[in-house]
Amino acid sequence: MNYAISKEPIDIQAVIDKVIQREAGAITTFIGTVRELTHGKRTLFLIYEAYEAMAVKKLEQIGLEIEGRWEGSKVAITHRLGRLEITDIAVVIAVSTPHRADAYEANRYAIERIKEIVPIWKKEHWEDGEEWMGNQLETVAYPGGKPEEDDLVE
Amino acid sequence: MNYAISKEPIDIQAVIDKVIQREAGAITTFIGTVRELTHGKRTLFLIYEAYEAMAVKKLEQIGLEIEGRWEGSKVAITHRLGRLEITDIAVVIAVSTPHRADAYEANRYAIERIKEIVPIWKKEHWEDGEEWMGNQLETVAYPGGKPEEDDLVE
Amino acid sequence: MNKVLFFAHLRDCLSEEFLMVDAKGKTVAELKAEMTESYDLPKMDTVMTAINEEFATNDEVIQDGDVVAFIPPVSGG
Amino acid sequence: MNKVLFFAHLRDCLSEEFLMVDAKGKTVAELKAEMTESYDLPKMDTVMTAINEEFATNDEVIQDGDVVAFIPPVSGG
Repeated sequence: MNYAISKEPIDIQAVIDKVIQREAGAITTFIGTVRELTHGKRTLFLIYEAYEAMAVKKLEQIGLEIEGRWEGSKVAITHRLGRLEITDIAVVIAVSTPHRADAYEANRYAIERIKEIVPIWKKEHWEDGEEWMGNQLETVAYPGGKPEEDDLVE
Repeated sequence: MNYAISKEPIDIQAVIDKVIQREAGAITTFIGTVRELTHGKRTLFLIYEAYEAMAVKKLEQIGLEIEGRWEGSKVAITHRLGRLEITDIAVVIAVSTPHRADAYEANRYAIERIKEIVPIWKKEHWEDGEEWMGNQLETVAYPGGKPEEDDLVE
Repeated sequence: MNKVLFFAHLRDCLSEEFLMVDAKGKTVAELKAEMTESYDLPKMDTVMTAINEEFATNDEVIQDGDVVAFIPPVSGG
Repeated sequence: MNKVLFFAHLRDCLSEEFLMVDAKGKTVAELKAEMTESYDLPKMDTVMTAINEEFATNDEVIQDGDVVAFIPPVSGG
């Protein structure tokens, strides 16, 4: 299966292997990792949670959108769930295409769509609190200033 | 060393490992692979040759250009030499950055610069002949039509 | 009967992963309004709804047996 | 003396990877013109030159011991 949700660490090479094809001249991968600092605020760790069955369906949908839009492209995506430490890998997207410009564009499209339509949520844990990102609740005040969603969702 | 020329197959994970950093939220990789068909013409295999010492220096230069231009970026590049079969990996570029847009742009910059300034040459072998690509010699006629350089150099 | 699923901050508010509800014949908007009031759910105007794992519009009518899910703004990737 | 390196199609034309030449005091353009004529090298107008592993301009003067390389249009990646 080219689209997966994983509770174990993601094997990058295994995701790449799914998109190898004789017609491809280029493979791009996007590897989303847990960053320690955002606007000077220190993340301790993250928890990812998903509506798993629907998330896999939506990843598949994104792959179909790409294969329809970029001719000859092949896509594989794996997203991690559970607790992730700094530098751990949250998502791996691999896209192969005949020509390299498409491989970059299609890959970028995939990550932007994931952030729009795939039911996966991230809870950030800081020294002074925790919050589900993307929830826009503003129900919890963080003395250090609450990071903006746009800056965090990568 | 983050910049290398290799006569052995490239270990993608090893190149990625060189750019892992706590400040990074995104890692992109570009993997250039040997494509079988270009404008319907069938490639059998490729030979890559380099001016090795200078090639490593120029890869380093590209890395420095990127690290100067995209703040917080880290770069690693390995290019393969010798005989490569269809789907074999010719080059792996890994770039990590705090934010994802930069990781795509900086990576794309690296491959374009490699095609401009790094002294590495590719000899294409087809069923009906062979040619150093990029040489613009037009000294050898190919009945099937000679592929354009722009379409091949990926 | 209908299984209604909650995620992220909604799950934390409810302290439940799902509820069993009879939502047959109700629109998505009606069920959402009822739930918001009954359980004092915050910022439901930013929450999308899925029926049987596909996004649904506010005027879609829920059938018996449909699995409904409330989807807060996502933050994967 | 100077080592002069050839690559790709130039290496094939010469059947040599390098030549030892006394190019001291000559400009890059002068050496290139001499080589082109002596060995009947094709399309040298598209070929760049490096001195000691750095690209050099046509008017740069070669010193004794410099390693010169003729760099056909590259095709890596």
